[in-house]
Amino acid sequence: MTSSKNGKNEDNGFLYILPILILTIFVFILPLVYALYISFTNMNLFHLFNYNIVGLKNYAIIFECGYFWELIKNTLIWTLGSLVTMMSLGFLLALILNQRDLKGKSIFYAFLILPWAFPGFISLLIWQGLWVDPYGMMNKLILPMLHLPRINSLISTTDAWIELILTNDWLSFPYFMTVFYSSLQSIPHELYDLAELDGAGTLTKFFRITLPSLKRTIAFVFITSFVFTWNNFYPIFILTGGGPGISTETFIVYAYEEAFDYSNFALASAWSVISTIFVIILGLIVIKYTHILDSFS
Amino acid sequence: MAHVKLEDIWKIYKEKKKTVEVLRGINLEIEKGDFVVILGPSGEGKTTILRIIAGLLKQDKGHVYLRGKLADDMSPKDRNIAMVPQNYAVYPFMNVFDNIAFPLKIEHVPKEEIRKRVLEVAEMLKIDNLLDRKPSQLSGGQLQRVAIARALVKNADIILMDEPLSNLDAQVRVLAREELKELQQKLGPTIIYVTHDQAEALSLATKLALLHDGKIQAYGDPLELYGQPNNSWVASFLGNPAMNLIRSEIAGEKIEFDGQAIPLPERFKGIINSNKVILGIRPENIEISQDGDIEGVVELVEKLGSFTITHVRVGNDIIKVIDKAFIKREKGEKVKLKFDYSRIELFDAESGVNLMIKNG
Amino acid sequence: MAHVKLEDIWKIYKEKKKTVEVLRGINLEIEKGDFVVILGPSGEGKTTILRIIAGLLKQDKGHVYLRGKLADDMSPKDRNIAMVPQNYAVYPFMNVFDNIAFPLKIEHVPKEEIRKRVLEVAEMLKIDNLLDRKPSQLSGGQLQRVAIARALVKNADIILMDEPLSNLDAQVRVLAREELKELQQKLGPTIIYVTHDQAEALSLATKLALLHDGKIQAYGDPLELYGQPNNSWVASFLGNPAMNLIRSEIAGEKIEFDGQAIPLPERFKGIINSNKVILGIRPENIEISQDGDIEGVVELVEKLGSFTITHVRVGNDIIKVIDKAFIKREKGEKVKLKFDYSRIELFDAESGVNLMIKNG
Amino acid sequence: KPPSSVTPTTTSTKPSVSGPLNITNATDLMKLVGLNSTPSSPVTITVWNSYSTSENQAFNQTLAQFEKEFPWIHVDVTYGVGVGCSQFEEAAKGHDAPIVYRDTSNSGGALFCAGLLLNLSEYLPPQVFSLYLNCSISDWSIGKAVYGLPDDINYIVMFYNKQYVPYAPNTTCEMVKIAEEVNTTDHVWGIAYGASDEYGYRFAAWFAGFGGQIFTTQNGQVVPALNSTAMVDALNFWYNLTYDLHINYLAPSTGAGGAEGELFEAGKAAIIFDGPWDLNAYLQALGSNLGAAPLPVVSQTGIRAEPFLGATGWMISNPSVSGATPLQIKAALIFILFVTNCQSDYRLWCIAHDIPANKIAYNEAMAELKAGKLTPSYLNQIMEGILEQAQYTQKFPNIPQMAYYWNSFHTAASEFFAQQINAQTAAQTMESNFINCLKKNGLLSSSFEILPLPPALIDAILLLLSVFMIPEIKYKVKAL
Amino acid sequence: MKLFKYIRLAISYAILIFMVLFSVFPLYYIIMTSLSNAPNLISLDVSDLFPKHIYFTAYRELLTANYYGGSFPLWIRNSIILASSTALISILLAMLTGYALSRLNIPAKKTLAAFIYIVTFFPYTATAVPLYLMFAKFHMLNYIGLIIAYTPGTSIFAAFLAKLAIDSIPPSYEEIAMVDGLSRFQVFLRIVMRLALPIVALTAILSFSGAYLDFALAYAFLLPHISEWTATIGLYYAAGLLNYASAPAYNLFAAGSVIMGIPLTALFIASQRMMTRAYSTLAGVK
Ligand SMILES: Nc1ncnc2c1ncn2[C@@H]1O[C@H](COP(=O)(O)OP(=O)(O)OP(=O)(O)O)[C@@H](O)[C@H]1O
Ligand SMILES: Nc1ncnc2c1ncn2[C@@H]1O[C@H](COP(=O)(O)OP(=O)(O)OP(=O)(O)O)[C@@H](O)[C@H]1O
Ligand SMILES: [Mg+2]
Ligand SMILES: [Mg+2]
Repeated sequence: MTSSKNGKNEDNGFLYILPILILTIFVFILPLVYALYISFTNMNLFHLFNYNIVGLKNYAIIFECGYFWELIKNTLIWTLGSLVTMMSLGFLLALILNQRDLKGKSIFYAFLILPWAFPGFISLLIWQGLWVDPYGMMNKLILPMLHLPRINSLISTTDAWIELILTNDWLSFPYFMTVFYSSLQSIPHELYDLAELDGAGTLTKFFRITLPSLKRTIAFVFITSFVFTWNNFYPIFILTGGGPGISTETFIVYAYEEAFDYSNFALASAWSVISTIFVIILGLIVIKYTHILDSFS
Repeated sequence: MAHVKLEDIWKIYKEKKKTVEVLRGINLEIEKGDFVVILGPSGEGKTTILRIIAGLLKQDKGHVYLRGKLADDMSPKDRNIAMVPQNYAVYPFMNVFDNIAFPLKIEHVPKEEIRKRVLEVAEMLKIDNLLDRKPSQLSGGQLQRVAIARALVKNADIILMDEPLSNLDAQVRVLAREELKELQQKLGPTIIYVTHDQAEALSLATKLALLHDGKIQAYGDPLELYGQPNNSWVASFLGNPAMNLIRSEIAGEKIEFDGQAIPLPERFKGIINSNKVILGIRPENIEISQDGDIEGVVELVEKLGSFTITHVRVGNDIIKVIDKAFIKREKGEKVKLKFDYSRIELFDAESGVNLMIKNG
Repeated sequence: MAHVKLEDIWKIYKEKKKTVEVLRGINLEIEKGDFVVILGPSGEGKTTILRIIAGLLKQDKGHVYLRGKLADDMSPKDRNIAMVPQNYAVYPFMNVFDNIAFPLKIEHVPKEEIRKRVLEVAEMLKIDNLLDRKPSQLSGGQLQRVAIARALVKNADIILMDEPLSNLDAQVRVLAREELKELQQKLGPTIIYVTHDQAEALSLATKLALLHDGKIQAYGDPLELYGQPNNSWVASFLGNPAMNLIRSEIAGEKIEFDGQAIPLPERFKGIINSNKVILGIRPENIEISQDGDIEGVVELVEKLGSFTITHVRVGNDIIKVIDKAFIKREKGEKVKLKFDYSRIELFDAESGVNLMIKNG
Repeated sequence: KPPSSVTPTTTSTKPSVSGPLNITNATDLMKLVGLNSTPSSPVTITVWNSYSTSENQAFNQTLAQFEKEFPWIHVDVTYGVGVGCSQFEEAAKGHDAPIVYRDTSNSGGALFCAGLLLNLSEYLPPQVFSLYLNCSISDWSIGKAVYGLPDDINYIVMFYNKQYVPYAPNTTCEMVKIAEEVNTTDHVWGIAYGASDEYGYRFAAWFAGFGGQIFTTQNGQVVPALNSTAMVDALNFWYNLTYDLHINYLAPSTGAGGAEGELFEAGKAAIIFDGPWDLNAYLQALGSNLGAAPLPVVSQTGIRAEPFLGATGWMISNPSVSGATPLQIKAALIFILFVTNCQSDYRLWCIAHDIPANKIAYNEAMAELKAGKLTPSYLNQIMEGILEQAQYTQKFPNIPQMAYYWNSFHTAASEFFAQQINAQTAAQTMESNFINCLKKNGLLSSSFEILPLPPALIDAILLLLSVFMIPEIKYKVKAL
Repeated sequence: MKLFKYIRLAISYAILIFMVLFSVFPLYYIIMTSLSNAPNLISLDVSDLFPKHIYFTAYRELLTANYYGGSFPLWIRNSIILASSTALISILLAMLTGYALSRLNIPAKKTLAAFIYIVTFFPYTATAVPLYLMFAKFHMLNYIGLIIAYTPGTSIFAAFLAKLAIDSIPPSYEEIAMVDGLSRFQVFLRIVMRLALPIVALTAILSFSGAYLDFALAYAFLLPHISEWTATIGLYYAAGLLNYASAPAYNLFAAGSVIMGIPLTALFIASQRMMTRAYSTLAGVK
């Protein structure tokens, strides 16, 4: 990386990052501090203006309410289940597209990014319809055609997760495919040539060259997408509403309900704060072990 | 039995609309222990040849024989060949040790054995103190050694090298060249080495192959090729400065050009049947001297330290002369040139073939 | 009045924990119309100097004067300097015409005028047929011309060039060098040219500056520096193969080394006061000849086409000799070396200073 | 589209006004709010309107008329406000609430309890409230306070497809019998009811039919009463229809836009329970095959299944959140009286089939039905069925506690219908969820004490956060 | 060897075709819904996948109806203006920040980078209400406010990619332009942005579609003035999804999203080549 060394300039770059800093403070930090503050109060619909500090009460409520751990488990299933499947799917497609002797790449690619390029709010509604058992096309046509059992998210938690994660995969795989495709293209093919000469088979090449080369990419998209998925609640909201019971409910869906169904802003803030602490801890672990930010030193 | 043999290799790249015939019938026989340098301008297909030998690319026509056996259908890993690619391709995510150990790991050599062999090679190449480093912490010269170490560690008896020194500093390059040569003499593998740098080619090669127009234009002892190029392209390509090539006519016992005439050397007599020829003479075989018989005017003086190249205009031609380092000449000075007639070559004006070789 | 003047320029890079003093007091006076080449090994700070002259980097100490005026506080765009960066930096997203026209567009030169000037420069550099192409469609040599054209079109009287030929093929490089020289002679700008390639430095420079250890080690006529290096570093750096440097002792009228002795040339008499010296002699000033007085054994023969370098072991030293191209020698052969005594240099063993220059 | 013949033109069909108050002209209205003359300077009132697109056709006619009669009041209308009050709350918190707002009575109840709305009974004489159907005005009252003026009433009814259902079942036994027959002979679902996707709005009718009540009062405190045999029976009733008899399709979504409605529209389900707001969709799909009737009597108990009677209506924000001047409040009062008067309400009925909450408009509508004036003629019978249901409704509990009912119910019910818990457990869970929610929100005395938060702890939390974010501090902390 | 190749390609094409069907099927469904007049998402038969009648009523209604001062074409226009401005500003911010991180001296760079990065981890549920209140206080419940609220998230994400991309651009491109007479900022605008085009394209797409499709924030900010609505709000309203007192008109909703999808899809396809290069600096050789 000599370029960054030689290119470094004495100019004070502070001016250049000032805009983003100001906006970050305005759009993230201040609301956050405010949210943190609210979480120590009893602000809700009935104390919209005359609320008081209630200390850690909201946090106590959260830990005593009994479904804290259930929600953590659900959030992890949702986040990791979605991420692992959509990253693998994206990766697989990227690998397929990256084959040198494959024809018609750009046409396939153009079709495959469509789910990403289409307004997601209607796609979700359509998916809701597709999953209806036994009338939606998924259960009427596709699954029987593939000799797979039908899926009904109303009566089975497992089915509900499958439905949620598959739908989320549909929405997101194009992004991962794009990311991995563009990273794969930048691996010098000499690396493969040489390994092949040394006797590496397809699998060896994949595990010894492709994966290590993409380590940084994987880490970067993993962590950003981890946070995004953790905080993403529209699919759950629209498809299962968190049911059956609260078996597909996540932190954020719950926080959202607290805020917008019950107007308990204080509790909602506390949920969000706790949720965020979790993401940050997990995020920091990933950052630490993948050295993703090292290139910024 | 040739150790590596290429038989009429053709390779055509198809790109969108146009097809490029990169190799158009390559024939090459390489003996065991040879250090063969394939020299050719950029983009002529040198890398392509190496990749075909390694089996990474399939030729469109022709055959590759390795160690006497037809290798066309062997996969790269069965060919037992090592390679140093054009940009080293040192795996950026492994440290030096792992990079060198990589071929052994793939072959599932036992851990201890791997350690031993890697250390041995690393010591030989004086990189044993770098084994823990990541490639990004290495200089170009060190990277190149790692790449060579990785090729050597396999103990393959055929090693392909694709311009391994081209990224190095001039100074370092000269040193590296010498080391490489010693290494080959010590270990004795067959090396096929690709470059577009003449100095490298001449100093390294036991056999030199010149690649141009998809064909091997010449193949043989480097100094013989240098001294007696088999065609005018070879003459113009080999040597720095290159051989002076002057369109001439044979008029009886004389060679005429630019209004000058020199006697036709004895050895050409009787074998010349065309009268339009190209006269070739190397700059180091011309002297600027009072008793020269060709008159010219100094056009440009290039001082290069250990010698000076003087460009002398004779008629419409510029003739380059290698001069002593310390001679001062001015532009416009009138000089006389003295050719070393014994070192003159004549080429056919049409086909460019060396008339001596063609006919003699 | 110097056209470009550097006065005690220091530059220190701070990186994490360590600081690197790259330039440690550079002084340089360049006259109008000079073609100054700054020659130095890689990483010695050549690019840094150019960037300081251009104003892209601020020196930590010292002053830059341009055209007689202090320029320390001028921004790059006010210095009216043109530059050819190390990697050309031809904008990949513009075609050749737009690339060349770019500096003029920035100055809001009228459209017509731009066209005229670009065409003029392009014709001069023989790239007028490439004006529509994108840089990705150009060869290295063509790219370099575009970069030079872009520098010339501004009509700046100071042009900085950072290893502009280093990416080119050997053949092309030699041609480009000649063209560049002609161009400078024709247009007459002051050129400051940075390279680590000696041949380039010697053939181009009207003044040569040698950079090492953050200082200008020598500055002057290239051939004078070559012939009579002012210290042993310069001697060891300049020339390819470099000057042979042999630790010797002065014993009365003799210079002794490796059990051999040669007479101390007349001109050194009286000015030598230490008795440990370093004897320097260039390979081209040694002959292998029966009437030589130094005995050695051939260690290695490097055949380079137009000449051959023979490495001869004498005692513990290896002495390189430039030999005729066609002489065949075997490793292990016993030879005798004949030095050209008039071309011997002696350096102080401690300081490395040329004793002749120091004392004479 | 509603039949064109009933689309009124503002001049022709003007229902005659009778009653204790006469507020048909502008001066009367102004007097009513204490204005004796037209104010000298014009005022602007901001209005958030949550009407659907078809209701807005009626509203805009009303608005045009209003602006003509009160040229000094400029109405700044925000269309497309969603019902459910979160939007309003945010705006209120930012002191940027609209002066006039339209929402459901239960949203309004919560807002009123939160002190964000005006108590209209302090501004208007009591006779005004008798202009509206009693049931609708009681939806808009808490104790003596009235916090909004209703413009329609709503509840769910039974829709059926005459192609499969020969007569409207009057009891659940009949309903089951019909459904079974439909199932076996026509091979379509007897009933489509998305019980597990329910938040308890529809289910409340069945709960009541089994004798249940959502709240009871204990020691003067309102407490949930979901954990009852009525709930167990009601749940099991639907479970039985779904899983044992297989005559109910457990739909994943409700209403005309959900699976329920779509199956019904497609002729794949014979009976559904839905509100008149979806009438147009069903009319369009089934035409004369559509039938509507009140929910049946629960055979086990002999009690009718009684849906919530809800009312949407207009309310006025407390000036503290809207910043309204007294004059603006007066203008706002005039505005909400005007848009809920008989003419405006009747217009909503004509154009969007909203059931009027205004007595006169309601009576007019009834008279029209009786006379069979609607075209196409089968619409008369449908509307009659719908209006008949009004007799069998329960009051919508508009107390703040109600807000916590929905999710508590839904969570347990969806688990129950997923066959993950039995009815008893479901009833218990509902109730305990409900109680927990109430406690968390301070609507029930709770065990959660106010935990003191010493300033040092706040510091510690902030430090902890910063330690995670700023490595430098981490080192400093380590050094300490 | 050959056989293996054919098997590999066959499997590849099979997977690709399957995935294309998987991708396209729901979209086909949407388009079909938009062309029906009795919207039905669920109870279709397989034969209905190929409709016998096609109705343009939904499109006609959307494109011609006037909603009390708003209309769908107007809202689309608003959306495009809003989303383009957001994209422009996001690009500028992302590149500025990436440039500064890569090229310029910033004290505590790594800490700062990590900090602004981690800040974006906070969920919308935590910031929505405070954000609304703050913007209400500053009277910025308008396009400017929306743009300000939209930009930082994408920009910070993209700044990281931009940083890596700029690292891999030789600085001499900038230097030569400075010598030729541009100021550093001009160089940034004219040279750096152009050289980092793949990242610019990616940022543009992410921020454009983010702003273009957002409902929650836009609804909170723009609700009062129907003529200022974005297409998403308008569509929810026109299709009756905001109000339970009407059955949703899915055909309108589908038609609207098809219309909205056209510019978006065009943008994606147009920058396809750029996007497939945007992440390359993350991979492989450091
Ligand atoms: N996959 C390919 N498709 C099309 N053309 C190709 C391909 N690979 C190489 N070529 C073309 O074939 C020619 C020979 O390429 P090759 O890499 O073998 O040249 P080279 O002699 O190694 O050049 P260099 O000295 O620059 O490394 C070049 O003109 C190149 O553009
Ligand atoms: N921004 C920087 N920060 C720290 N060190 C630097 C920086 N720029 C250059 N250096 C170091 O300063 C030294 C001189 O760099 P410079 O680029 O001037 O060398 P050079 O002589 O041009 O080398 P080359 O021949 O490789 O181009 C090098 O060791 C380099 O690593
Ligand atoms: Mg090559
Ligand atoms: Mg440099």
